[in-house]
Amino acid sequence: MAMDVKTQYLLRLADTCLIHSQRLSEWCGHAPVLEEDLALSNIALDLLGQARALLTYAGQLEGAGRDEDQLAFLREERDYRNIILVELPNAAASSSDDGGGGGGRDFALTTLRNAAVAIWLELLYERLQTSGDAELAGIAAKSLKEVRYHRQHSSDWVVRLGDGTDASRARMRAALAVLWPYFNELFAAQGVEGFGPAWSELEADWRARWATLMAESTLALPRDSAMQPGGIDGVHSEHMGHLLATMQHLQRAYPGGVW
Amino acid sequence: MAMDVKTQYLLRLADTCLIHSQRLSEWCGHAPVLEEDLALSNIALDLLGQARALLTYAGQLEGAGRDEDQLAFLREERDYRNIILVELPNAAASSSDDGGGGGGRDFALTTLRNAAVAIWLELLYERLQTSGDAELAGIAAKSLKEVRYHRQHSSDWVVRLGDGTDASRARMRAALAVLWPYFNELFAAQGVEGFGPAWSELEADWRARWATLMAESTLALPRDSAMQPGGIDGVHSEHMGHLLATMQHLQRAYPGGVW
Amino acid sequence: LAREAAFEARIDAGDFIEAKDWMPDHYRKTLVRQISQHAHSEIVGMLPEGNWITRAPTLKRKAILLAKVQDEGGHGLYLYAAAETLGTSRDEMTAALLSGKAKYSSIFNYPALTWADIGVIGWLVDGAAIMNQVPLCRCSYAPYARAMIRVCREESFHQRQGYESLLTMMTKGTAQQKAMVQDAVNRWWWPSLMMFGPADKDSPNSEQSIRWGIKRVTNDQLRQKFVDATIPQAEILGVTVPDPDLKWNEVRQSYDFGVIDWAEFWRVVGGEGPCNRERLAARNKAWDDGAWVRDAALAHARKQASKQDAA
Amino acid sequence: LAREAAFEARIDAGDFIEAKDWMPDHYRKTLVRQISQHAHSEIVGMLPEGNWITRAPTLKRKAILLAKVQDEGGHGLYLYAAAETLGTSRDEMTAALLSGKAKYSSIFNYPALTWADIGVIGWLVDGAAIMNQVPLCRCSYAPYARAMIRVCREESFHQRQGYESLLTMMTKGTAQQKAMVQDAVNRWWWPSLMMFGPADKDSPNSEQSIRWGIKRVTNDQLRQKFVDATIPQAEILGVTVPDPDLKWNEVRQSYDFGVIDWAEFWRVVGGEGPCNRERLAARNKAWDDGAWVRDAALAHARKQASKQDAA
Repeated sequence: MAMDVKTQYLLRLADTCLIHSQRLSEWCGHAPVLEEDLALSNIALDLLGQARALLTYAGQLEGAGRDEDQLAFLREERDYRNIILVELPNAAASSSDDGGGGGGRDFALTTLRNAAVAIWLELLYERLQTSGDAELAGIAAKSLKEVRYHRQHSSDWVVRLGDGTDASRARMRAALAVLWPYFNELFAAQGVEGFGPAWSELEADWRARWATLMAESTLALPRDSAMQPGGIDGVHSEHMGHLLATMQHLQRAYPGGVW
Repeated sequence: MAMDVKTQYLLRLADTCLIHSQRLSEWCGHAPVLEEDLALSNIALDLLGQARALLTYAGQLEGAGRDEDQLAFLREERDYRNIILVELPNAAASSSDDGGGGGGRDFALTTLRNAAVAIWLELLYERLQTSGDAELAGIAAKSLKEVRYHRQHSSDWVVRLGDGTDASRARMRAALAVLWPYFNELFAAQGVEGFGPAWSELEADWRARWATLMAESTLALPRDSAMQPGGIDGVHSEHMGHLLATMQHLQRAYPGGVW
Repeated sequence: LAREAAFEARIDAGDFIEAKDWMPDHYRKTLVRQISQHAHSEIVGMLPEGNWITRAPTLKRKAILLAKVQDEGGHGLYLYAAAETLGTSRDEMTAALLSGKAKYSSIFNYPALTWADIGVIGWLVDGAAIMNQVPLCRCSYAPYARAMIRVCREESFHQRQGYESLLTMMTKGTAQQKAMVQDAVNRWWWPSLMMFGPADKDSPNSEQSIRWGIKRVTNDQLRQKFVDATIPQAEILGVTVPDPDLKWNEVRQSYDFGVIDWAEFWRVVGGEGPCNRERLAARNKAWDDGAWVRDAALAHARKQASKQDAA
Repeated sequence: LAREAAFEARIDAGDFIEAKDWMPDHYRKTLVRQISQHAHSEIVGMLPEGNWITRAPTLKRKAILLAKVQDEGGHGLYLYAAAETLGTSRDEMTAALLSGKAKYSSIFNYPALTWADIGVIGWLVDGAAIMNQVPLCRCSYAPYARAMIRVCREESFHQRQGYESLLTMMTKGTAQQKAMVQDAVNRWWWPSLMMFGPADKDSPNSEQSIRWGIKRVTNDQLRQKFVDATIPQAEILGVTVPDPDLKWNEVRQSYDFGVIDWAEFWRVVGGEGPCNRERLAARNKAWDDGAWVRDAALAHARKQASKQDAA
């Protein structure tokens, strides 16, 4: 599908927020402490709000009359443009998995991913708030406030768990090893002149902040990976299909339904 | 939906085979030893074959022109009539779960369930092979040979794991506690004169055989449960929706597709 | 005894009791039991609805449901805090829930099977909860009364959202959706009526609680009030309730309704409902899986504290 | 040295070597490496396809896929058994797989993303595997050759089933389904060509293996044969392959085709493909999760044995 570069740029970001929110919402009711249940739901809600604004705008730019729900629920897997990082299950180590949330929940993996994505979103929204596109700039400015809180909250947890007990450090290390190769995709998308920056522009800052966070957490960085995740081009992991089967179920099963 | 009693009788059995097969197939590639991977796939295949024969016949009796696939993939959850026992995830202890198979796989639970269902199917098919309905009698006679093997194979494992190590006995005991209340539904369906027996007719034999198996496995029976699972009336567990979202996904997402 | 008389006099005068005030042991225990049960109900109640967040049919409904379940967690937090003012800790209360010793509302032992259940839970279950809880906003124990004011305000909002979502399906939806709503009403109607507890004649704690101003209206009175308020709403919605005996009684200016299946009620209260075991297992799993996180947070806090001491 | 000469003479005469026969150490090692890699490939290959069993679109397709994946497990079994005749145990081979020391076919480090991938894996991946394996039915080591005869027969069946399922979608399916098939072909074409291994000039083990009759045809020869056999099938199917340089060469009576992305090939072989880590993690998890089962089976067998001894 030949897609306008702006629409594609938006979808990469919108879908990343959407799918990240979807995975986070699987925690609802299952977190280690009640306060964290509320915090994770809150982050999921913010990301969902960002996804809605971005999808709605992407639909307008696309000009095919698709609203946020048609984009969120009625595309084929290959048309979702999120980074693979956010579609990975909340716990690692199963090839086939679950869209419903029971596939295990690893708070170490979740926390690390939250921090990685929040730092990245903060850097991206900082730049996008001065986008030449006023609508996108507006969404970014509003979202920036939210992701700053996410970054702070999840970074605090990364430090707590990295520099907590031996057991927690071991879990964080294992989770970091799983996620590390997928971080490569945070810097993979091309920019659109006057609209949004190439993600590669974020890389130096992101890596510096991540290194600082890891140092504070007493976690060593894994060696660099050459893996090239292809989510932003619609080539996902095998987890995505399960996630979508769950997420899309009602829209697919009740065509023409009004909810 | 007012349903012919014979169709309903068939669907209760057909859906039980279908959903049992679906759960077993989640093991494919993940079993504790390769031989058992083959055995579980084999049981899943046999049950799938039984489900297909029974669904096809149910569709004919129903007379609404539905074939096995329309019945298997395009009903709403409330119209599936399987017992809840077989829709429970392969590992316990999560309210929301997974249709894709990553929700954990507990070989203790799987083995106990396989044995319980196989003993029950053997008793049921023994009676159904003399059904006044020739088609049903034929399906039962063919299926009986298969489930005898399933019963033997899974009973052997139940004994091995019950009377294996302390760890394996503990796992079996925990799994039995989870499954036990759901066994009640094995005896819940009404009979249809000249077609198939009330399931309550199987209860005494089933309980006797189960008690023998438990004794051989050095596993104590839990105390009786008053739980009344409602799967045969279409009131399922919260797991069923996730299972169906996965199972139905392609049929729902590609209406009119030919596979 | 003088203190007890003074306490009773304050209650009779309609005074509110604060945490620092003296109170009889039985009053304290009754409140801890009731408030912690209520908190547990909010927490367990997150499960059936939380189970649908990943499958919500539109992004708007997903956001509404996520926010609602989050609110329930928030209610749990205030209520645990209110109970803590009575000298019990959240950890103690949690342990009682996880061991099965403490109760929570039996309604959450029923499964949420379709999307329409989410709307019906909002309409009927939250509706019944509000009916139970509004009188508690005038409860004699002030911290509980204050928590309940906030809880009730948010629950009313949830109830309206639930009703609105059903109305959308019933007025704009497909025939399949309408059938889904009716089916959900059929399954939730009687369990909702059971939420008011046993009939007054079988309710052992009610009398003392009413005298102390912990409880203000009887189970049967509340149940009747709920039926009377709900049936007109069902009519607007275009659904029926599964009760052949339901009939408007001109004399009482109230609905007569059928007999509750008390055997089912006691079976579910007794632990043999469709989801009792799974709810408790899910809570235990979340708690057990989270142990390493809580341990690490504690260990880290200690490290920080000792660094500050050293500085 | 006399034994070595005699062995070489038997090979040259086209004799088959049996397990009990003397063989050079290097011959044994080469075979163990190759057979166990092949066995591991069958086992790891169960994962991408197994992942689709729960989502197969019809019951017939579900049964076919389940049987196919089961066959792959069966192939793993015969092949492990064939390797065991060379004096290595299945546990040793499994340990080598799980630690990442042993290799398996790199093709299984690509994800199976849509249902069409299942058909395409059957058509192209099994097709390439057969092309690789048919010559092994004449391998000088008889137990391996016998295993391969059975494997090849079953794989041919799988390949036809895969092709038939694609043909169904392409001839009777919707436009969406056809696009799904083309997309799957686009993603699997080049990885399938990579299945024949590095170009002959970069393939260090080939020469010795060919001399010993373990390998009978070179990588590049097989790759060419595969392309020549497959393109006409693609035409019948109505799909194109994603290679602008593909062209029939009248002189060679064979297809010219574009240059393989060897950087990708080596990246995936080196562990950085899309699924390398997940495949190994899934196998390790299955093995670790199953430890208690294997322990219990062993303990039970011991108990039974000691009871028999006592009797």
